[in-house]
Amino acid sequence: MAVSMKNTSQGVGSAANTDIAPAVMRDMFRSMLLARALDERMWLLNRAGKAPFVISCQGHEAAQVGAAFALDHTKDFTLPYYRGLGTVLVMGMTPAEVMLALFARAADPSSGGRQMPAHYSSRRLRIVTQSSPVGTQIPHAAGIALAEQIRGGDAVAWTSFGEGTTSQGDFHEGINFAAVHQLPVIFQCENNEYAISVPQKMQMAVKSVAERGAAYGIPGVSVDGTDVLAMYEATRRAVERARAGDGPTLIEARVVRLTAHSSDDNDRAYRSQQELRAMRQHDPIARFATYLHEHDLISEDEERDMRQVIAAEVDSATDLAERAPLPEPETLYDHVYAP
Amino acid sequence: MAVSMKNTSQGVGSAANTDIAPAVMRDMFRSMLLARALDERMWLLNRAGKAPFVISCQGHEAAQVGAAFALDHTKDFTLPYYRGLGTVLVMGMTPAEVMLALFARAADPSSGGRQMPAHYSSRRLRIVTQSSPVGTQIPHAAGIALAEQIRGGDAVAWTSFGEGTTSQGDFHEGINFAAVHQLPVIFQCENNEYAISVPQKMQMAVKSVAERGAAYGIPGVSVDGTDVLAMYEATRRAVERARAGDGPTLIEARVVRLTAHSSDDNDRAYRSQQELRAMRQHDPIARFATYLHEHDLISEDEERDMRQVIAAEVDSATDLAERAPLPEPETLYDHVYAP
Amino acid sequence: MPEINILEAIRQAIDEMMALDERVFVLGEDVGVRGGVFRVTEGLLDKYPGRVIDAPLAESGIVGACVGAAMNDTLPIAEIQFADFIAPAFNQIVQEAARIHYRSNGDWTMPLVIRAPYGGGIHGALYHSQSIEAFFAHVPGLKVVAPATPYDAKGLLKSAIENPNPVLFLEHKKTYRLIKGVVPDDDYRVPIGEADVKRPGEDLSVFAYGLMLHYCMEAARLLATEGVSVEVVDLRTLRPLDTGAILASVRRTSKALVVHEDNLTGGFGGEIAALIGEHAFEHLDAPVMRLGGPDVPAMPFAKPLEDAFMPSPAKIAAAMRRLAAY
Amino acid sequence: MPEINILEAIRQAIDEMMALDERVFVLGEDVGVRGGVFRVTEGLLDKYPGRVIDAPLAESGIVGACVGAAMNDTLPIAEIQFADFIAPAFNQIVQEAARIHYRSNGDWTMPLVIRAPYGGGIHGALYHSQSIEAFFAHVPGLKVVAPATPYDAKGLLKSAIENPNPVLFLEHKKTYRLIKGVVPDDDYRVPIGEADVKRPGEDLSVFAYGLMLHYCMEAARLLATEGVSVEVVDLRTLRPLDTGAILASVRRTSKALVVHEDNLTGGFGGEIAALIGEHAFEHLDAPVMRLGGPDVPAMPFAKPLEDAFMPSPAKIAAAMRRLAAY
Ligand SMILES: Cc1ncc(C[n+]2csc(CCOP(=O)(O)OP(=O)(O)O)c2C)c(N)n1
Ligand SMILES: Cc1ncc(C[n+]2csc(CCOP(=O)(O)OP(=O)(O)O)c2C)c(N)n1
Ligand SMILES: [Mg+2]
Ligand SMILES: [Mg+2]
Repeated sequence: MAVSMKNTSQGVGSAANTDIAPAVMRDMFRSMLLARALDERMWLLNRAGKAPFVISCQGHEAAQVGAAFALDHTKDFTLPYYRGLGTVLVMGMTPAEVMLALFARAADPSSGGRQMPAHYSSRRLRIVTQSSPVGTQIPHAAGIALAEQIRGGDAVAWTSFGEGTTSQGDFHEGINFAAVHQLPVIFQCENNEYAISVPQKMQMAVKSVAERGAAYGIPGVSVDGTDVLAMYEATRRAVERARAGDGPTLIEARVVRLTAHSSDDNDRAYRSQQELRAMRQHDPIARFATYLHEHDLISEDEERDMRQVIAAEVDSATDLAERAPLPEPETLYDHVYAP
Repeated sequence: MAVSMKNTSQGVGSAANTDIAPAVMRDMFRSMLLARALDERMWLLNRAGKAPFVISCQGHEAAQVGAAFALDHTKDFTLPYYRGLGTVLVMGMTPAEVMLALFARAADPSSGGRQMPAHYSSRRLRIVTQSSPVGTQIPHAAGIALAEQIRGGDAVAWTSFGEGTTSQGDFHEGINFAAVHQLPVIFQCENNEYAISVPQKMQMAVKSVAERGAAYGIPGVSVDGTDVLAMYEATRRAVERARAGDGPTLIEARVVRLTAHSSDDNDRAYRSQQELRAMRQHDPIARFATYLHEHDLISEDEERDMRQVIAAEVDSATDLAERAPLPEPETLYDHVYAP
Repeated sequence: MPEINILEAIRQAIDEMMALDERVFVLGEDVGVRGGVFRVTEGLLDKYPGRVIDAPLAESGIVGACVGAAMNDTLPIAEIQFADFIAPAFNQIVQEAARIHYRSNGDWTMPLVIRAPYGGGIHGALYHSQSIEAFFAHVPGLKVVAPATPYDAKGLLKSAIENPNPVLFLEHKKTYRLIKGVVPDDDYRVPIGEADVKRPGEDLSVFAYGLMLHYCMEAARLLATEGVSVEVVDLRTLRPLDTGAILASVRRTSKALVVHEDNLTGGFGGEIAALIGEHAFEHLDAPVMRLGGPDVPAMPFAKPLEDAFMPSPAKIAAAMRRLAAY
Repeated sequence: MPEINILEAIRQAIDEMMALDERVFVLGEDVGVRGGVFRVTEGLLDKYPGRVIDAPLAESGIVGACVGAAMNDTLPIAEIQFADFIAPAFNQIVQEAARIHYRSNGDWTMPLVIRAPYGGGIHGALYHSQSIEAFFAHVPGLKVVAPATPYDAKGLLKSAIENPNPVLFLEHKKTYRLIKGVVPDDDYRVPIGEADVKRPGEDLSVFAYGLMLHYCMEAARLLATEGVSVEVVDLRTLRPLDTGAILASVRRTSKALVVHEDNLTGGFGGEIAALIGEHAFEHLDAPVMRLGGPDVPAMPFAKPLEDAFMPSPAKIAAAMRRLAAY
């Protein structure tokens, strides 16, 4: 059932035949720019010794933003993995909240400074708390959808993970469960072809993660994940299926990891200069900018203004978070059990 | 990549176009009869209060015997699950050894009476010790094959499990590993459509376990597992592939579970009379007997003699095992660690 | 009030809670039409269609799905068919369920119950006899309950279902039909975290739970005929442990014996003995003794080996005598 | 002989054993080209092509494959990238590796090493800081080793690789580069199962392993300046535990403190304290004390919280003073 969407040559333009309103496209673009700007700032702070750990969404923005725009922000659940900065921004997390987590501040809404950065959570926004062991969120997404089915609601559970994570048993068990019960879940695999240093061919003997959908009797869709509109369209269809009671969809978003795995990694040890250069040609932001300009959906001035506003937002988020207090030592003992 | 073999109508005859020698066919038949006779005796002993636990191979004999005949008994490894009586008999375990395990005797080669019956093991015969948590043997099979690859040998690792067990993470992780490294493994799923009481449709949303091969980039073959010759042929091809370095094969053997799950189960609680009656039409032994007679490969006299010899064998195995001593209490402390 | 056994008590607790709160549901292998391999959920599928769900054979998936469901306003009860098969779900229990409230700084809650039939003496061999409490009673964020009587089982299970934290509910298989008791008709609860003195005594304190509680009671009755007065404390909850009750008992009797069926070394008895040794040191007239299963991987199938493994009333009585004579 | 750190000691042990025996191989995430996320296996892929294998991201599969390989005449070393991620492999370790020799009545052996970098104080947050020894030191059939010095790390790892039993080899991440020491050039071994008195003393005995051993040494040096003589015993192996050495030390000093970084309740310190309390009762002049990580799910990321969690030389010294003054 694997359906490969037409991958437009050189990663420009968009494969989607869409009727998305120009204002919405600009919003998408804005979210992508914001994610990138925040991400880049985090690296700067890391290099300046102010943030001990960064893990990036760079290269995944289109996949995340396109998908999140297809969700209902008033009721759907997201279970994004650590690269999901683009996801959580669209779902309503603010730059300041992201920065509070980076600096492990007491007011960090995700964990109060307990977890590493990029372990997003907000009950209010139905962004579900994530751990570090990869793949555990996949059965959680199925369970959220099962509860939804039991309770008679029509919210969808959307979860993301890397292609390396598809090797975990929990990937298999979670998707199989959702498939058996035709649950409203969207499984988004953001395939950047590496799990830290391990390339896809050492991870699986298939070319596309979408081929795995057939093993569960659900649609497996492979999408150019650097094409935000194609991601939006694919996710919209999956959401429709889910809400109609037709069950889960596995979406493979083919993306690029524009950075090292994390601030603790040095990817030049295992990726050649040539490969890195080729990969940079697939920057989803440059691609969407080109598309918007070519279709006269945004002007140079508008883009410049947008970037300026975002830069200011990132500045003030950083300031606010840097000034915010760290957790008090005694709070170590809080919340072991709910009362 | 799922290849469904032609299922001959009514489960008679054979789908295999084979050049197996008549003597070999009679040997296969003999192994199937022996497995059945032992199995039936175990139930009698259970009903008589002499054996606290029985779990059966009845209905799986053709799948097991056909497959095991395609293996090299001097070097291949088998990791059969608890229904694998037919497998281990072909690989060289004796009826007496099987009965020693049933009675938990000290001389039980599988475990010295430590494990439940049907947890077969013999290092000498390369029948690998099994546990009860299902599916753990699947990565073991991959690891045995990995070691074989590292050591430069050409033995094959063959493992079996039920269709329910394909829901476990270890199924996924084990097959994926074998596929990535193109390891010489044969994964035999004996699909009897139930996991205790849970029917296949509550276990997976696909019609055939063979469809799962595609998720790993390996061949998935669905075979009528009540057709011993078809099973032999399918396994022979998988063995050839494996020894040639072309990697693993997933074989789904469609079988029937002619008994309750185990002596602790009562399947009339969840299978209708009608279903049970229909299933009994697919007895692999009756089917092969018909085939042999129709093709004049065995005479009525030969079959009767065969059955008599087997009955005597089962009698003497039972006698020997019943008379054998139980383990001494102090041996509880033996073999916690290897010296 | 008629006597019921532990299995019936557990079924009643689930049934009544499902009737009380629509958010309660059961997920596990064979829990539906089959009513569970021990028949604990028998009849519930008919009464609560759609809320008693047969799961695929995948424990990590079962617990993982329940973790998710617990975050979407339901109250899941996961059944692990045999406690031995909880091992594949270890990650979901320890790293996920137990840490979700803490890691979200109190934002999310995890009202999850995991039922697991454990323990031996039922001819279950290595993989259908294990005790698993030590692995989980070590985990902050989890609660671990192990009742010994129908009254406690019913009352504790109801508390567990209502509790906003993940509770591992351990049911000793051998007690299922063996142990009977009177259970009131009203909708009572037994609070999690409170031990119960099942038999008051003067000369020494014994701490146990599950089947061993009953073996300790039997041994205590025997010792009484020999003039030794044994206090038997049913721990009932292993995490959070009722240290107050444990220390109070030892401070009175000055001698302590901890009994469990699980392997001795690294078993939960070590924690109890260490606590007593540290906090009742001045009151001790004898070393704190432990009686546990031997340090072999698990309980074998053959009867002589199973018997050699299981702590028995006779072995417990012998330990009591040694302690009393110290 | 130059000083090397623990990381180098471990790399040398693997390297020398791979050179010595062709059956040794390494399987784990990123162990190949990347040389492991801590660079422990750096350079080994080039030296031993085909025997340093990048695994798919699946810990149960990694351990499971190694369990299989160990039954086909190879000597696998599985690397778990962080000890926290061993949880998905719990079933394969506890139910399989640890029980294969026993359940086959001694027929099969399980010469398997599982290396796992554990422990905190490195800003690793909840899931890159955990101590996991209590879960595994409880399991008969497993051996659990936790060295604290380069010499011990190298000698113990070589013993582990040669051992016919499954060995969980715990490497404290914070000691990797922090702790240096002299390691001889010859092909020596340190036997599994023997504790080592790292500092003899008179007034009290302290038992520790891994990073805490060094913190205890530091605290002991401080206490010496205050006139208290502390004996520091490096347990080195947690299973099988060197009870002889533990009891001998306590019988001399009459006071015992057990220190670990893992959560206190249900931690392995309870076992040690219980053993001492039972078998050295008459020699004790004070309660056996324990100092462990607090009973919260794991070590948070924020520095003030991480510091509040970690046992430190100062906290240990305070406990030593309390015990000395008892
Ligand atoms: C269970 C588990 N094992 C190992 C790790 C260490 N680890 C963190 S990220 C990662 C690679 C993940 O790769 P992939 O799923 O492809 O996601 P990507 O980072 O490429 O987006 C690994 C091995 C982990 N977090 N969890
Ligand atoms: C991990 C685990 N969970 C649960 C069980 C209990 N159990 C034993 S057999 C079985 C059903 C297995 O079904 P299937 O794999 O289809 O094999 P079959 O018995 O039908 O041949 C179950 C649930 C187990 N043995 N292991
Ligand atoms: Mg990746
Ligand atoms: Mg089946």
